[in-house]
Amino acid sequence: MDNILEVRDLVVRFYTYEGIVKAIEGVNLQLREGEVLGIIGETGSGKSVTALSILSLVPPPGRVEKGSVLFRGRDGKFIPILKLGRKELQKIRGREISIIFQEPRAALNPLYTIGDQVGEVFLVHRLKELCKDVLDEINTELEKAQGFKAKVLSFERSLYERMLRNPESKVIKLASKVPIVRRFRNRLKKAVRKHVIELLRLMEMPDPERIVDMYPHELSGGMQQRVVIAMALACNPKILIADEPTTSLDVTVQAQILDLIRRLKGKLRSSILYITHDMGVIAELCDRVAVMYAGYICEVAPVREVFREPLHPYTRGLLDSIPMPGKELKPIRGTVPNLVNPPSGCRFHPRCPYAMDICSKSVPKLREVKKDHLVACHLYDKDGERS
Amino acid sequence: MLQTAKSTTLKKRLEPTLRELRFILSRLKENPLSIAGIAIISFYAVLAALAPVIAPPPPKWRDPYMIPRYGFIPEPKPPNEKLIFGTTEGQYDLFYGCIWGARTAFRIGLMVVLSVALIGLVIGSVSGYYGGLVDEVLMRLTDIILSFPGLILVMALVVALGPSLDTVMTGLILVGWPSYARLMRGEVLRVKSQDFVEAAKAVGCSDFRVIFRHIVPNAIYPLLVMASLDIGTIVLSAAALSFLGLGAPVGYADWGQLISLSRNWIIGTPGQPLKYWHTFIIPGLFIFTFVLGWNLLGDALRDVLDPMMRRR
Amino acid sequence: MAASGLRSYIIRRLLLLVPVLLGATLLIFAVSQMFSPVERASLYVRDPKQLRNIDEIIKKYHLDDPFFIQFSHWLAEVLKGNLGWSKSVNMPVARAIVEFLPATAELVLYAAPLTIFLGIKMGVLSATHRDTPLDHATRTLAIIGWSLPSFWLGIVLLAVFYGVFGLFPPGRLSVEASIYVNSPNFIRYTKLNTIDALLNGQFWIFVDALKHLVLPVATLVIINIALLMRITRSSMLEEMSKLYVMMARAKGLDDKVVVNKHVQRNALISALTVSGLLTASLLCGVVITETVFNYHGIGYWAVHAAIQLDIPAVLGFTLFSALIFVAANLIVDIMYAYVDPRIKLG
Amino acid sequence: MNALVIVKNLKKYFPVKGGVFRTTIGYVKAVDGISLYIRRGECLGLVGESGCGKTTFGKTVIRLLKPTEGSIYFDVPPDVIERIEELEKRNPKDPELERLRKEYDLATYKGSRLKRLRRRMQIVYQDPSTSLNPRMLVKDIVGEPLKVFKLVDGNEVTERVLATLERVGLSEQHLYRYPHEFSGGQRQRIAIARAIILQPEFIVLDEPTSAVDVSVKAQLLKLFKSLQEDMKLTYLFISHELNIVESISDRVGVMYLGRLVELAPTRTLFKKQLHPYTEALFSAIPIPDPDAKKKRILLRGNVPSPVNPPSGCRFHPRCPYAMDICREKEPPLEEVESGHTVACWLYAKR
Repeated sequence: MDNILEVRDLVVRFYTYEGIVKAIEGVNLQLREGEVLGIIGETGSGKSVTALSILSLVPPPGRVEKGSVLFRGRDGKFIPILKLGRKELQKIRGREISIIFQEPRAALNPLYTIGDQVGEVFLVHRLKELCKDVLDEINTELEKAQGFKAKVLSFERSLYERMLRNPESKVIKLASKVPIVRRFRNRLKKAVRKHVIELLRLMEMPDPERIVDMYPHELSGGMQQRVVIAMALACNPKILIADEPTTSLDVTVQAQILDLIRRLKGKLRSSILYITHDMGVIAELCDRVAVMYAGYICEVAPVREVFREPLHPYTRGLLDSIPMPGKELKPIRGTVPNLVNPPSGCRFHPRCPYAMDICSKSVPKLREVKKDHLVACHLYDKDGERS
Repeated sequence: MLQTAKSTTLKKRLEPTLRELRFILSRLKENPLSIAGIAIISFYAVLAALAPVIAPPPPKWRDPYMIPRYGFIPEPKPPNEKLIFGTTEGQYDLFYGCIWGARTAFRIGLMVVLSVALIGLVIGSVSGYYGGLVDEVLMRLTDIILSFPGLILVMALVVALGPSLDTVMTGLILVGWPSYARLMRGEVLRVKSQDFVEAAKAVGCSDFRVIFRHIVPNAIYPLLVMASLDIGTIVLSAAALSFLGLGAPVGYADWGQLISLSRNWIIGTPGQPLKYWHTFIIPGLFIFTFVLGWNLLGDALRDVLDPMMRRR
Repeated sequence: MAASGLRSYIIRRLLLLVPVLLGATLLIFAVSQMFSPVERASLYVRDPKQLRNIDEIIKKYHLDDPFFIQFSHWLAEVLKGNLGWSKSVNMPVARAIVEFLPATAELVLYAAPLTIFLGIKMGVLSATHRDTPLDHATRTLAIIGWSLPSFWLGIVLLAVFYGVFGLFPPGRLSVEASIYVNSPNFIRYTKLNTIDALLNGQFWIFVDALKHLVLPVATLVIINIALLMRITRSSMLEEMSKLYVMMARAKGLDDKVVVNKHVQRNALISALTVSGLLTASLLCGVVITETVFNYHGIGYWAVHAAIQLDIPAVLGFTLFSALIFVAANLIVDIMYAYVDPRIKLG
Repeated sequence: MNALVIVKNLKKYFPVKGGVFRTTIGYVKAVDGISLYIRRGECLGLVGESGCGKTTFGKTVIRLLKPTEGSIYFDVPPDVIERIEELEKRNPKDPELERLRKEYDLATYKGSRLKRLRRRMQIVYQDPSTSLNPRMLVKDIVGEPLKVFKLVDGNEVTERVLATLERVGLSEQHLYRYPHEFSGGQRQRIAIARAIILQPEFIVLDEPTSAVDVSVKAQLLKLFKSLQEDMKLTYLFISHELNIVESISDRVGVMYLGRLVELAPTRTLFKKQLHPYTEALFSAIPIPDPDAKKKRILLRGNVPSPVNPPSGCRFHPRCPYAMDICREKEPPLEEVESGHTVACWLYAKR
């Protein structure tokens, strides 16, 4: 399988009053076509920051210091996302790569209706298709129309043709502001609305015709998250990044959303980068797993291997921390380090039961120790390779 | 032995507080505007403290706040070697007035702000914590006072009480406390809903302890920021009333009053349009920089205290 | 459900006005109680001739009776539109308000939109260019504008632009213009000089009136702009840090659209809620500015009344300004309820 | 049966204000008639989704909230309980019953009696970043209960605080620090220290592991277990994390919309859920094992509003097995197997 996304040597730091938070230190990650890659990690592991970096959305005071994010476009060429200009980036965001967040309520603008907010995606990325649809509609109407009505229709047609040629056109912008003339947009609005309703229906929302006109606060958390997913999937993106989309939801609602994501994945054939701290969700949904700790990736492997043969001591500790009947609970000692002054060498060494001298001195590299199974730990260093 | 044990405990106890203060200071130091603010305020503090040395009142002068005058003709005299700021209308010594005016400004600003902040703190806390009828009555009272544009109500009060500096201060206090009470009430409500307040009740704390040990320390920062930003505004209001002739009596060392004296001399003589510039430019600069100093400090304080609250 | 929620919100808001207005009048009346019955008598008369029989007035309006009986009589008079006699201008207070209001209205007509427009614009610019020189410059200017004593600013502007350059004179109109305006050839439709001048086709009067307006309007704008700018900036910054903004960018929206559509609408709602404050601060500013520029509006009248201890005028003006302020806040609240869909549930 | 806590028909309603005059237009029935008992030394788990009233129940039991109705008996001799039950059956207005309730029923307590109660029952909250006063030092936070009850003097406070901190895995160096200087897990330990310093008998643990990281959850869980053994504590463990509840509780109750729908010993319940809601809830939890393929029951719709709960069985609009009677009558909570009680018409004797 081919990689559709590659993250290379990513370094992200946050310049806060407390000091420089070294959130991500050299992350390498490959997302393959059609797979679900899970990223698991605790607070401060850098999993969310990784997600945001992929879309070049790291908020200030954060800065991407180093590294690149390569996305394989429709023509098969890799596009360096972090080097793109504003306009090119906008063409990727929401169309090729989408993201959904943990708090659906906060991710929706309280002042616009669901229809407005979902429709925006169509207007930004699929304006041309919409224009064509509207033009077809106008042309059929024109055949029957006469007199004044025909004039209005042909005027509208000229506007839509212009919009099709150049969506940024000044004439269109002006016409959208002039009263009465502005009404030509109603057709576009109607077309968008139709698409939004269709999309909401795909999200298995009850009564989409009513929901389009509702405001976010009128919906429950689960419904809000469906709206956010709808926005993300509106353009059938190649990659969906899901940043803990069910964490703020109740378990029964979480089950509904997970089920929805699983089924949509089959339908839309997107690759999914699924970020969570819940081992259960990973087990249910993912093909491969990357385990992150304090800004590093410590292990990447197919999901079964992570659960059956975890190699990194942290992964093992994580699995042993899950209470299971008939199994002794073995928590990891200590706490997650402060990323302003992270431990030297392997950042896990102060909590690691197998820590050696070298662990506090040098950062272990992520290497393939078995087929398709990568780990960053000095326990698996081959002799002579220590640096 | 016991003594040293106690002192080390005290040291340990104060350590985190000091660390916090150092953090605030270091943040303030990063911001050039706040340094400017602190410098201006310190400058005026020195000026006010040393007023009797810098501008000694004439011997046997009864009230040092009354500006000595050199004659009675109305036309102001320009700055000269003896009177470095010159005189204003009625030959009042402008330099003396400006120096002693710093004392007046500090007195008005600090007295009024401390009073309104204290009243607002108590009323806001009680109102927010107990809620119910007490809250309803107190908040309607603030509604009533806040339904007037502040300065205009103060003006009416001053007219009713008889114009003087004291009534100006009384008026500013009577009109000023409701905004503090409102702010404090809102903060108390916010803090009250947090678990640690309930946890305090769960371990058996009394209402008094809950309010003053748990709620107020967590609710007071916005009040402090508002107070520091308000000192300048209050000095401006008092100066405006003095300017309108409703504050300090003529001849009193008050900056607003000094500007009021210059009103007939704004336009100079033909050919010399700015002949009497010193009468309004000098006291005006005093007010302006004084207020600017407090506003800079207040602004910086808000920026510093804000991320600190977010940090938790 | 939503509509009925909005209606009950507005009804509730209107009902809340009753105790507030009652309290405000009570407060004003309590202030008046600091004067002797003889002084207070002028609160009730419509004509100074009545003051010759002061005892009669004291008796008629129960000025020696207990507080609340007096209050009810006074309130009845106020509701009838009788606010007493203003000795400083020799006319009833109510008429004085009507006489002086147009001048002030004209001042506010120019100052308010300018303040709002520039304040919001500067706030938005400052927020979108956070921590750039532009931001620092706007913020510094705002702090300076906010620290300037309005009366002093007025004086300095007057000394420079009128004294040195002879450009913008104080007052409301020049002598010639004033004569023409008061002549029968000139129909005073609105009593706002600039508008009436245009309606009468007298362009020179328009220019004349405008010249007189420049400095007071500039003073009001400079003093008040800081408030709005700061509020707009901070609410913009707060909104910009919210998740829905990141979501909008993640959807592929242009940063400009994100700011103009998503952020600004939310931020302006918070700015809207404080525009009530702006009304208050304009009203206070008018008092000082009109005095400095010798501009005969309602604030000028109030200050001169205050100096002459013209009690009915001061109290009448205070009550009037409270009414304006309360009404402004009411309008703001209702607009807020219309703009923000969330409030309808409350 | 040696019950430490007995709750009878407990109700807690919160008024909903609305309309023009902000009058009460309804009630959120957060807890709507719950009866259960907690044995001395056991851990009773309470699970349910957000808004089901489990936290309100916990807070009402230790009287941080005043119940709208019902009784709470804490450490009452069995003969007194018997007497009360007898009187209740015979004549609910008996003066003796009233006297006994005043004496023993926590629901009637006020003022100083309530304060004395605080020494014996404590609570640990979900989010330690809000349950610790950010302006107090750790020593003062943990030592506050001692000061409030004036149990020991100055120096001894420090000693007791230190001993307690060490018991929960912190040390002397943490005494003079502010909460924000700690990680989530450490903060929760501070909160636990505050709860146990008065050596209470009963602790409500209100989702104490929900806000911390996976690796820390396990640490806390171990701590809770060892504290329970050492101090002979009785727990009410409220959580929505089933695997956590499973590992610590002796018995587990399931709540839905203010009602208890099922209660059984942990083993029994995790092997076999009787109530359709419990079944769906348990099936919704993702299992951390990629090979564990299981049947998932997806519920329709959302939890209804507790202001207007559905008639009859509150679960019926979402229940896959709903019958006519479910819409009409509320099912009673009945014991269907030994120790396994359930409120569902599928099992009730009609």
